[in-house]
Amino acid sequence: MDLDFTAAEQEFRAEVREWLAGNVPRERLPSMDTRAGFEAHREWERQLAHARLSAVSWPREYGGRAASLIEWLVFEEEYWAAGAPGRVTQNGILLLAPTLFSYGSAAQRDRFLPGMARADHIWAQAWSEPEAGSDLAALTARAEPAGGGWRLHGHKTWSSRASHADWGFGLFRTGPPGERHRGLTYFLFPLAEVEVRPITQLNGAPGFAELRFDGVFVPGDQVLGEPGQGWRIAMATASSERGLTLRSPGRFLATADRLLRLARANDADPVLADEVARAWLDAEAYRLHTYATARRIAAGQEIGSAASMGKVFWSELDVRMHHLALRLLGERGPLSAAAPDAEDDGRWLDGFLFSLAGPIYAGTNEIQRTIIAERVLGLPR
Amino acid sequence: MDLDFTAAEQEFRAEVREWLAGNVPRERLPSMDTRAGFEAHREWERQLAHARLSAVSWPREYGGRAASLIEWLVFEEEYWAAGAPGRVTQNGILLLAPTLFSYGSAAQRDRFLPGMARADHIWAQAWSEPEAGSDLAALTARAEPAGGGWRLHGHKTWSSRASHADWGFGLFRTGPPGERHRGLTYFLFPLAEVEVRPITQLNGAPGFAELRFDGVFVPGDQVLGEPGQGWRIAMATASSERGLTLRSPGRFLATADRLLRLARANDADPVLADEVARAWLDAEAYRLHTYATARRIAAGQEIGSAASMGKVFWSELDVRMHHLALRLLGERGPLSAAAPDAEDDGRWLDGFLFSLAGPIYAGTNEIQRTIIAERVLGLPR
Amino acid sequence: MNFAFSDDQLALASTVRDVLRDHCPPSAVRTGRDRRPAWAELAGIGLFGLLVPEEYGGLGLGLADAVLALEETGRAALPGPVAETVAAAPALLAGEDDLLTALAAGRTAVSVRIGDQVYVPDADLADLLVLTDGGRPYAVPAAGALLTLQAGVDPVRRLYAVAFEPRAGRPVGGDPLAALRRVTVAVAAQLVGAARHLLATSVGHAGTRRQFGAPVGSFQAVKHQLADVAIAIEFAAPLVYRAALSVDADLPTAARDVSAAKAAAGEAAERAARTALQVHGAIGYTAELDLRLWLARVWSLSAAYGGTAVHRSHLREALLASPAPRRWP
Amino acid sequence: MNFAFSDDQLALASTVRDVLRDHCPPSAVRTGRDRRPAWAELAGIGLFGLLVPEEYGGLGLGLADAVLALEETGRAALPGPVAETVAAAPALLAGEDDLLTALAAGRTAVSVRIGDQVYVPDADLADLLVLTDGGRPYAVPAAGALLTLQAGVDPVRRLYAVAFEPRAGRPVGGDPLAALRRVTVAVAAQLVGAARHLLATSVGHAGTRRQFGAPVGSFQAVKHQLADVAIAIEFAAPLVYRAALSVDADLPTAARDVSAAKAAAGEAAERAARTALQVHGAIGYTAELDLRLWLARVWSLSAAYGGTAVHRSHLREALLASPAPRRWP
Repeated sequence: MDLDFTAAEQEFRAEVREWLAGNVPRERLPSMDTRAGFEAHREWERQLAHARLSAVSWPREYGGRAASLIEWLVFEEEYWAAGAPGRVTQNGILLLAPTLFSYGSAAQRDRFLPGMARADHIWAQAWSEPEAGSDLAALTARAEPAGGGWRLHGHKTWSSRASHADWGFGLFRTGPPGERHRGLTYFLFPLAEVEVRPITQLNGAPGFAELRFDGVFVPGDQVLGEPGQGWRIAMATASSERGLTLRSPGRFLATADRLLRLARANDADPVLADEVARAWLDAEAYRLHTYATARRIAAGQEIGSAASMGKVFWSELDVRMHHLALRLLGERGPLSAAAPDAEDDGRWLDGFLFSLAGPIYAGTNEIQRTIIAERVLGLPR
Repeated sequence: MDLDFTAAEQEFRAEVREWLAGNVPRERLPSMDTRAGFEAHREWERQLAHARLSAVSWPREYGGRAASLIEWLVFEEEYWAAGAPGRVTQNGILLLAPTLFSYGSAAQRDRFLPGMARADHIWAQAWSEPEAGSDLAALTARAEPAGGGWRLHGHKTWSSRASHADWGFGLFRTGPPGERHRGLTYFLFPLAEVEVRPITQLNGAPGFAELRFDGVFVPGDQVLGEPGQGWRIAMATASSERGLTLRSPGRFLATADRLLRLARANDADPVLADEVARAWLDAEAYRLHTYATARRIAAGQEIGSAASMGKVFWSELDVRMHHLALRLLGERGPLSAAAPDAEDDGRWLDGFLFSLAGPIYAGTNEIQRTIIAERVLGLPR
Repeated sequence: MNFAFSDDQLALASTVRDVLRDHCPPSAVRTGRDRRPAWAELAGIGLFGLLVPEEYGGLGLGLADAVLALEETGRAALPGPVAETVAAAPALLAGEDDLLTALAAGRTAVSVRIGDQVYVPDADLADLLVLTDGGRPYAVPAAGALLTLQAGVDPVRRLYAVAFEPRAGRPVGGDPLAALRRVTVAVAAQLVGAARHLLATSVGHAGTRRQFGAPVGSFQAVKHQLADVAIAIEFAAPLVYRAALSVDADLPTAARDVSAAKAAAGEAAERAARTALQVHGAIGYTAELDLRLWLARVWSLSAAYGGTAVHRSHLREALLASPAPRRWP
Repeated sequence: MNFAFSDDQLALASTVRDVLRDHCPPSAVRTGRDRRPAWAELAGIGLFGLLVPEEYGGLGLGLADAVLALEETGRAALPGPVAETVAAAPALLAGEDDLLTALAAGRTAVSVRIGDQVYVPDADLADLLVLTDGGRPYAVPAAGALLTLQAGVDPVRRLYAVAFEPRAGRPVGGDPLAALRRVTVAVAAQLVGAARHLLATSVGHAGTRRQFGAPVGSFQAVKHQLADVAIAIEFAAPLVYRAALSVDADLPTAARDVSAAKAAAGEAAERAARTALQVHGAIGYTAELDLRLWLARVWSLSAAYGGTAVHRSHLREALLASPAPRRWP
């Protein structure tokens, strides 16, 4: 057991740090929920891709550099510590790509991965439906066979990035209705022909969208895996979503460092300071835990349902850190980016609102706790 | 709305305070879980009864002074603030007596109440069974008809005070087995013929006992209410148990005051001091809430399931206060009465262990939260 | 000892609730703030004159008489500087006959900057601002002050930085400390009201929204979270009601009672907000539902007139400073 | 970067676990403390010489090599001053050839009083006491000290006040600070082990105990409480393992890492204890079950070598003192 980085890992860290120091935009980019901001983020991703830093863990042929999991974690630490922009490519690179690597055909990988790494194609996920939020097996949107392909019908919601993205991925029912997790198929589709209606959030930003499908045609080679196998494939994605790749510790370490600086600057009351110190250490615990998990994955072990523990831990830590920041800011806590007096361009408030979704998406924390109890601890259903 | 005590209430408080100042034993009595301690507590209760202070809310004819609910709360505040001994008569006076007033015959009241008030007869409750802890409807101990009365068979447990008490009360099945809450009957029985086995707790004290009934004869006039009505009657007791009378605020106010003094004496870290202040105020909130509830009862309103909120609140507050005390004491926290260095004769540790049972007995807090959700908020079963 | 509201106090709250149901539905909160919905009707029933002495046309009552009505304004998320006008203005304008007469008549919406506050809530909806400068209060007609919007999470309760020419202000003789205590209790009452609304809305949603073949409110984890919200509200409310009585009687415990009320109400409301969002899912803070308006109000009010941390710190100091802190009652 | 235990480290822990299963079952904890169950066998596999340099017959390993084995001693609630003998004694007795040789051979059970500690745990079971006096450590044969039992919640891990004649003690050259850090991490590891036992026992009970017609572990409220215990343990353990590495390497972050480990392990274990009792019901702390022995051990160990509050206060000061605290790794 050792916690020292290898020379190669340290070199990689130094390279990433140096590149970021020279390239991260000085000004915060406009929100990626606006068209202009979306394109500004796309430009930034192209710069990243040019340095082969947009998807470091991928094989070189698709634009990566075949980095190890540990190196990916190092990249994430440096990325967020540098204050670099949010990743507009995240749904594709972190959620879809692992599924493409596992279930996609060689032709699909060749067709979709390079454009994803270069941010030429930015992807949105389309899982939930109005009546199927946490309960994905209740999906009703359907796909009907049509000359050499399928036509999609129905209604998806909570699709992040969809307002401006190029492509989407999601499950549609190809079997009879009401069959729960059987008869679902995994589709990749361009968003151009889909009706997209942005959903405005509390901060005024359209972070999510509704998608309406009215017979959009999708050729057969845009089915991922076999028809009818969508549930199994999606669960693999959901498992990677809940696991290592959804929220790397780097993000929370960076938030914890900012929070500590805020507490110092505001001469925090000891009770708040105590909570800040605890949060900072919880971020450390999440980091250490992730290093151990990465090692187990590298050694070929399954992490399985244990990923649910990480999801509960980081999502609740994230809420706690942002809520603490608002409390430290007192009367200025609720100010948004548009306020002249807002701290740090309103990032604490934006981050707070974003953090509140953490215990909800990717399987609510109630569902995760039940998974932990039943599958990790073995309690009866 | 006003929070000022009437002249009569103030006079009553002054009388109680003065009497306690002159009579509360200076030395802590030996534990009521020992025979000698039990009898010492009985003697103390007799003194109380002599001053008509053992059951102030009862009618004068049974040894009380017909005090109002508010006056009873005032009595409790003064009693615990004076550091007076624990009430060995509690199961009778606070749990059984309200049921006797509601369901007992005049003959039963005349027979049992005066001896209860004078501590001539000290009562133990006998609800739980080894396989029916929280789930009382699963009781299996049974009573069989026998010339002019009944014979009791079976096994009860978690009977507090039973090791030394004189009488017991509890439910036995008189209908067919497996009928859940139907066919249960409420019995009053002398403990002399019951086999009592003390259960040793973590602190070495036998706070509870197991009771084994091997055909003990109980005459028909020791059935409370009608045969087969035991469940309904017991629920009325349980409701008063959960409600106002089980744990008056006076106890928690006194604990909170002791805790505050401990925090001052130990120059508490601000984080602990904050929790102490919060606990002190929670005790205040419980007190105010109880005054409002007492007013509603006096005005003839039902409090019903709202009593469950109080039970969750005080039981968790009690654990928190005692746990805080142990943390304030640091290395001395786990010391017991027998340790030369123990703070306050080990009362904090004893109180901590006792407090841990609070979220369990009288309906676990999980059950209470479900009751609140279903019966107060109206959520679906 | 009669810790229950009188029939008059209950009747006032009930009337306010009826008025708000008719004149301040969620649609009015969502889009009508600039019209100050229901203000005219509330003026009509005398809400703004409750704490103004009778000689100026007010009712000469205390905060304890108004506290349930203020709770209703929180339950409805009523727009405008209500707490400031009802609770702070009468204390700040004490002795200013003309201003009190206009206030009692319901002609003047007032917002304030007192204590350590930096921003003036809803300054754009006020007719008159009372601003302390060097500890002294000045009455400034809204037109005579320069307002800078400090946009925030709550699109309805807007905060403003306010600059004014001292010459444009009129020194007034009231008591900023008394005003601060009153408005803090008023805001605590609004937080309790908002929490009650959030709980009721969450219970309603949990009873109808189905997932995994059952209403989400039938799952124990959801039940217990909502039960905890109910408990938090149940034990915060009495602290708020007591604080109103303490402030009215100017008791030695008043400062502590006010802090206890604000901290407990703020925590109960924040818990109600977090749970409401968790029960509703992400739709809870989108424009699809009005829930977001109550969430935002809770976050805004819980930071106003001292957040929980500030009041907890006061309480800690007050309680640990004394070997045996006085209790009231 | 390889934050996983080596095969040797895992093998040692597994051996210790096997030994304890055979020689320290719950009945031995319950009634056999005075015999120091399993100590001879643990000496046989070299546990007490792990941290003793090879020149004295030890294995010359680090705390990181022993931490999982120490966790096992916590899981089994092994009686006797294990953490002190394994982790503190080698550092305190550095340079004392004869004492180290006896220690490595497993002939000497050692208990200690270092740092701010007032009591000596299991002093009656120790052969040798190392006591600091004015900051300097003295080795005192158990027979040469006056022990006063300070009875407490844990009937097995007994605390003693110890008086000794300085003349009867032999000054030793070790490092009390290094010893304190090591024993604190060792106790944190035992807390993690005890928490794992409590969780497993609670899960077992919840899976079989039936109420209301179903196993209590099928109720969501019970499931979620146990899931929270699992999460607390899962994220406390890595902090303990890191602290062992930090202390071995004497890193600048060592003091902070030790406090983080003890605080997190103590909180996880206290949560496991509370939940175990809630899941078992009142039977959980009676002599009917052995659960009480683990509950008591948790309460005893969590107060040892600095309770959570003390370590949290160190952490707060350490972290807020620096604009950008160093991280390791």
